[in-house]
Amino acid sequence: MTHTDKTPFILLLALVVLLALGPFLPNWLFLLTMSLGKGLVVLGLVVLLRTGLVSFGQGLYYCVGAYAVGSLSQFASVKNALLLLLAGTLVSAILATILGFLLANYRGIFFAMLTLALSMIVYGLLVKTSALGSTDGFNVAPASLLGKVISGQRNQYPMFALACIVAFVAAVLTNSYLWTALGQLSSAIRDNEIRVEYMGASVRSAIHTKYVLAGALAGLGGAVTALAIGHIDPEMAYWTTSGEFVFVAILGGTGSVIAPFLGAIIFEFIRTYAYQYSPNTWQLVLGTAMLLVIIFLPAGLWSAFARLRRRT
Amino acid sequence: MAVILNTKGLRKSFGAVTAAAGISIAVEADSVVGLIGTNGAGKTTFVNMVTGYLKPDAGDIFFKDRDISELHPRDITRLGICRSFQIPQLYDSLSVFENLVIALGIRDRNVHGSMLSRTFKLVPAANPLVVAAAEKSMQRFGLLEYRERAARLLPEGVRKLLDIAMALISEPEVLILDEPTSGVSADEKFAIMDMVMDAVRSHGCTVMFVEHDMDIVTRYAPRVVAFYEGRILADGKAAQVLSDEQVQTYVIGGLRTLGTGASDVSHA
Amino acid sequence: MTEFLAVLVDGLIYSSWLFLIALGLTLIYGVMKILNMAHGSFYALGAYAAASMVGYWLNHGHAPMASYGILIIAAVLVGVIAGPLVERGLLRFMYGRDEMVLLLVTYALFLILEDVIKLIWGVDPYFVSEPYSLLGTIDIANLTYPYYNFILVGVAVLAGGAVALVLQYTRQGKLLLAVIHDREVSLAMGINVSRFYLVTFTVGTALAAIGGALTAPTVSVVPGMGVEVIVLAFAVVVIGGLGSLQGAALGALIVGLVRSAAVHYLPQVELFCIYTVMALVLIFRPKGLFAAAEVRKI
Amino acid sequence: MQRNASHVLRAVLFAFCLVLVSTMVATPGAAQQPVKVGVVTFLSGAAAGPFGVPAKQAAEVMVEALNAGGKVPGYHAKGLNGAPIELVIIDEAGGTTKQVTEYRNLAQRVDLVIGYISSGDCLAIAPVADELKKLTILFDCGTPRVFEDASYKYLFRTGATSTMDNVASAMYVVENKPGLKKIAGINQNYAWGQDSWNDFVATMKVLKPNVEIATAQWPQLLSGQYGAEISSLLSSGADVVHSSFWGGDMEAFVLQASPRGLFKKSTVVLTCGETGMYKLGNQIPDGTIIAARGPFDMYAPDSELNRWFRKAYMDKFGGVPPSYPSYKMAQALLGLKSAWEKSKVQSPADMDKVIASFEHLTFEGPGGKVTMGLGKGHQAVQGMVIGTVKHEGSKVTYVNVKHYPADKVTPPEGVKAEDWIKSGFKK
Repeated sequence: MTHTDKTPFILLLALVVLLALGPFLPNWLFLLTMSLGKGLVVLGLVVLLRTGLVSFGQGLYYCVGAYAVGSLSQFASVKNALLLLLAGTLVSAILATILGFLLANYRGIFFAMLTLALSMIVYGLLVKTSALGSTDGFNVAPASLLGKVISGQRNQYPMFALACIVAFVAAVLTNSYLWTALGQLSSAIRDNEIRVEYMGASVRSAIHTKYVLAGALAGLGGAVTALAIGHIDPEMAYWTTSGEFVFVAILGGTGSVIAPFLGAIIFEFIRTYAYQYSPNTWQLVLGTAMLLVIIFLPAGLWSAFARLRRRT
Repeated sequence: MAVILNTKGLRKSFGAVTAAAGISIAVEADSVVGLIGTNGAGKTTFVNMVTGYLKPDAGDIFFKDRDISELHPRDITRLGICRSFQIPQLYDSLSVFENLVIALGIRDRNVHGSMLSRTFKLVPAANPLVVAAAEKSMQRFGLLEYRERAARLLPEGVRKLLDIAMALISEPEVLILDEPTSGVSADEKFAIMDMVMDAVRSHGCTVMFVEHDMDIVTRYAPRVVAFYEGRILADGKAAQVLSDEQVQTYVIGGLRTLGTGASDVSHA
Repeated sequence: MTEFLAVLVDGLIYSSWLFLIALGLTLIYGVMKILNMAHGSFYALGAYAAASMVGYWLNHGHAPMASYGILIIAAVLVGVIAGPLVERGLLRFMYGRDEMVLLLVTYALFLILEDVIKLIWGVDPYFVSEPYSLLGTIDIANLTYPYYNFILVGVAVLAGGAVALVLQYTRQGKLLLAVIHDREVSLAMGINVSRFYLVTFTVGTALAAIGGALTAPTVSVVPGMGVEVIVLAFAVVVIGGLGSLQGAALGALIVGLVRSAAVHYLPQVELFCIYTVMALVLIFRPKGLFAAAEVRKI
Repeated sequence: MQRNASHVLRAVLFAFCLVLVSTMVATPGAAQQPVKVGVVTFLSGAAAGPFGVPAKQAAEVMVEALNAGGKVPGYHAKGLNGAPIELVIIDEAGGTTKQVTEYRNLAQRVDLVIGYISSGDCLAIAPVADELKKLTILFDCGTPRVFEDASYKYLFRTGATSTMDNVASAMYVVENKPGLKKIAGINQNYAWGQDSWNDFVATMKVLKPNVEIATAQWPQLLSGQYGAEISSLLSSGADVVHSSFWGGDMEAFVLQASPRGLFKKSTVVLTCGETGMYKLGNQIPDGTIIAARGPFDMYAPDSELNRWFRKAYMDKFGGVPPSYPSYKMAQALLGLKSAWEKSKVQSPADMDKVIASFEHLTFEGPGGKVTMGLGKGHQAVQGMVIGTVKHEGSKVTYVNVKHYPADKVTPPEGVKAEDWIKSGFKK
């Protein structure tokens, strides 16, 4: 594992390609933007998965990030896209820091279930808040950047470009984090917590940090989604949403920070086609696709790409 | 010589079983001490208490006159007491090199303050210093040929070595080895101990090791402490302790049934 | 006072309903370490099978009383058909994979079954309310309850008791406990683990189906009826401690009583109460009420 | 070439007849390009059975008849100005995030969209419709917020809001049980249930200021088990129990509550009761107050159009009568047809003309007259009808049926429903 990590260059390449191709596939821009938003959440999940932790409650931060954006533009009429994204990320990070003190003690299925319970409680709170439209949620006004309205426009490109750049930055930072000693602790903790403690590192604080990172990324993903969709509702915190993120994480694989975005994009495309061409049995199609991946690509779609790269 | 590690009346019981009934040992700096005793005599419990894995029910542990009996393993490690394990505790899915790099990454944090502040400047696997240190350690313990092999795929002897190598990474002042040669073939065991001792000598370090193998004990431990049912049966020069009558009957007798070359001891 | 009695009765009825569903889930987890997302789909399958079979029976003017038997038969059929099909046909290729992967396999299965059910029965509701009112009603705390509700309680107690007895007193049961305790050792001891997996999964599936079949007369059997019960059952099982029988019972009882108390005294909080209970229990007992014992690592 | 000529000939003849029978003129040539209509409705999940599929089936019946031409009373012209209608149907399940995505994909493939049962979806789709400049007709969702919070150019709703359901139910209850003192409610714990209950209570407070609320139950959506709730309703001693339950939840509630005598103890109002009536049949006790979210199904006028619609629907789907979602879908399609032909457009290209003539349009549906009277002419208003169940032998009939004219149960332009109710229905 000597540090010959090409990931940042691949990411940069991907960014350039996406930005360049964007104008030529206007019909797919929205779908791609959504995938990137989802990919950000899943990226955080991957950090946890590498540590051997599965959160069934990332929807909580996804939703909180989105609601932070929505409320700010609704009640404080903040319109600056970057500001909104930042806010969404921060609010989620803060919440994750608080809950992290509790969750850092949990492992395995109990970690999963406690995260699920917490997100469902938030879901309940939002359903009860008719001021925020209960389950109907409310619309997010178009946001602007450099004095130019970028979301809620017929032309999706600006929003798409923003999502690309945000995703790129997040991916690169996360990647370099994963290479640091603290990042490397992930697999160590997954393999053997006792040894980690006996080497003189605190498993608890390491997990806490990772949880906050995952929360922040989920918040960012939620914020991007809120801007792109222009509407938010409590469904974002419902357990099925979180389940979908885990699904995409496994689909993509945890081998690289690129995997989550790959997984998200492919997932969105499968689902859209299933929706359009077998409206009565799209769940069947989705489930089957999922099984095939789990059976034939145990390490996720990424493993297939990794293999190709090794060949070439 | 100065006492570096000093335990006073350590007691620990699990339900009805008393694993430590008042253990008091004073260890001088740079000495080598062998702990012997049959299974269940309380050796590992003692080690676990000294390293903070178990909290003693009563008694104190002093490291350089500082009471460490309430500390976590990580704090004790940072103070300079490291250990290896009876069953090697490794990062099984990672390669030998990765195991060591992670160990070094943590050491750097312990040596140089905040992990984040430092590690964002430094990606261990990319840092020549770290790589050099890892390679030095691999070379010293003959692990180079296994550099890229996942720990779970290593032969038991090599796992032992890696386990010890990781314990030594942070150059502790006190090194505690829990049965370093158990599960290792007879022809490997001396080699292992020699490597460990060389490594230790390269920087001054106190060594305490739990052993069933009397050959190892007699060859490497000038001082021996014999455990029996949570008590210290005898403590002193190896020759005396091993020839002690009670030790012969309760400890070595018990061990002979294990057939760990106790026969040699008779004409030791 | 009468209201308090009502809380107890309603809570008890709801608890037994929960327990019937959670029992199979916790059994499957205990033995196979699979948290079965498709459990809700088997519940729905049971409901649909029961609804259409009983419907057929009554439409042909047969004795209504027999419909209770048919409910159970329908459920058992679902169990012995769907259970082995899924376990042999899919799950057994997955053993040894990570718990989370298995969770996702069953999630995929859940998605597939949702549509399979729709393809078989369509989206229109099915009713078989006859068995519900057939036995008449009884007044408790000056409230009217159909006797059927207490049949549900009876079946729940019976099912739980049966499983407990089998585990405690039969040889097979003891072997199963060994498998639950340590799969590797059991394998080494030459226990035919894969057979136990098959049996366990079939029984678990049948239990879910029975839960659905007995619910069918009280509801309108519609698509998606399985979704809501999954997470409920999860909550119950986690509160009790995964894989623990008495845990599931206690968990069901707690959730049932808390919910019915909420409905009677504080309807506004009904939505949260289950998850709050789950969170609180996990905060104070991180591995649930009946946690499996930890083994010493070093 | 030969073919083409014959086409023209036929079209001219056809047009000539049309001139005689109606003012709608289908001019030749362009009239053959099919108009693609996207239909979004629940095909899976709990809402598919009661709403989604009946709506979809209605769309199929209507389009078949309209394309054939000369079948639908009052709408004799083929398709839309002679252009056949082609349906593209997708599932509404999966939440707003997914729906906005699917709406955008759909918009690329169709000329206009009719759909949406969930209020959340309607609110989310609304701004996107204007963004994409795609004519979008909401046919069923109930929340008044759509046109109260904002106004749109490309968005229309041919169904009335849920306000009138609960306002009218409250009026009906007060007229028929003047002595009532206590009311109770059981509503699903989500926006629809909350809004319905709030409107009902607000109206009650205006009509009977001293009415007491015995209990308000909030079971989770699709929970299916209402034992404790029913106990609490029984012991509350309420004269009237209000519920906006729909689909499986409503049916389960009836099945569980009636053996326990809730329907004997109190009068139960089911504002969405109609969808379950046909299947529930005798399960539904006498004296239950049933609404159909408008003048639909059993409350529909005995018009030629309605008779035709019921017959066509039942013939196609094995004798199952159309329920209110079917009526509302038919209404949406007929609204579209009226607007389209009023604007005399030849191709979907000049959609703006259609929109212009859709605004403030008045047209006939199987449920009677519909006026696009609110939301600057984009929101339909319609009268409300409520009745009480009475069994005649094995047959379910509805007695004491009351009609409420639109202006009595809907707020005036620019006034939010809840403010209007609180103001005591000021005009």
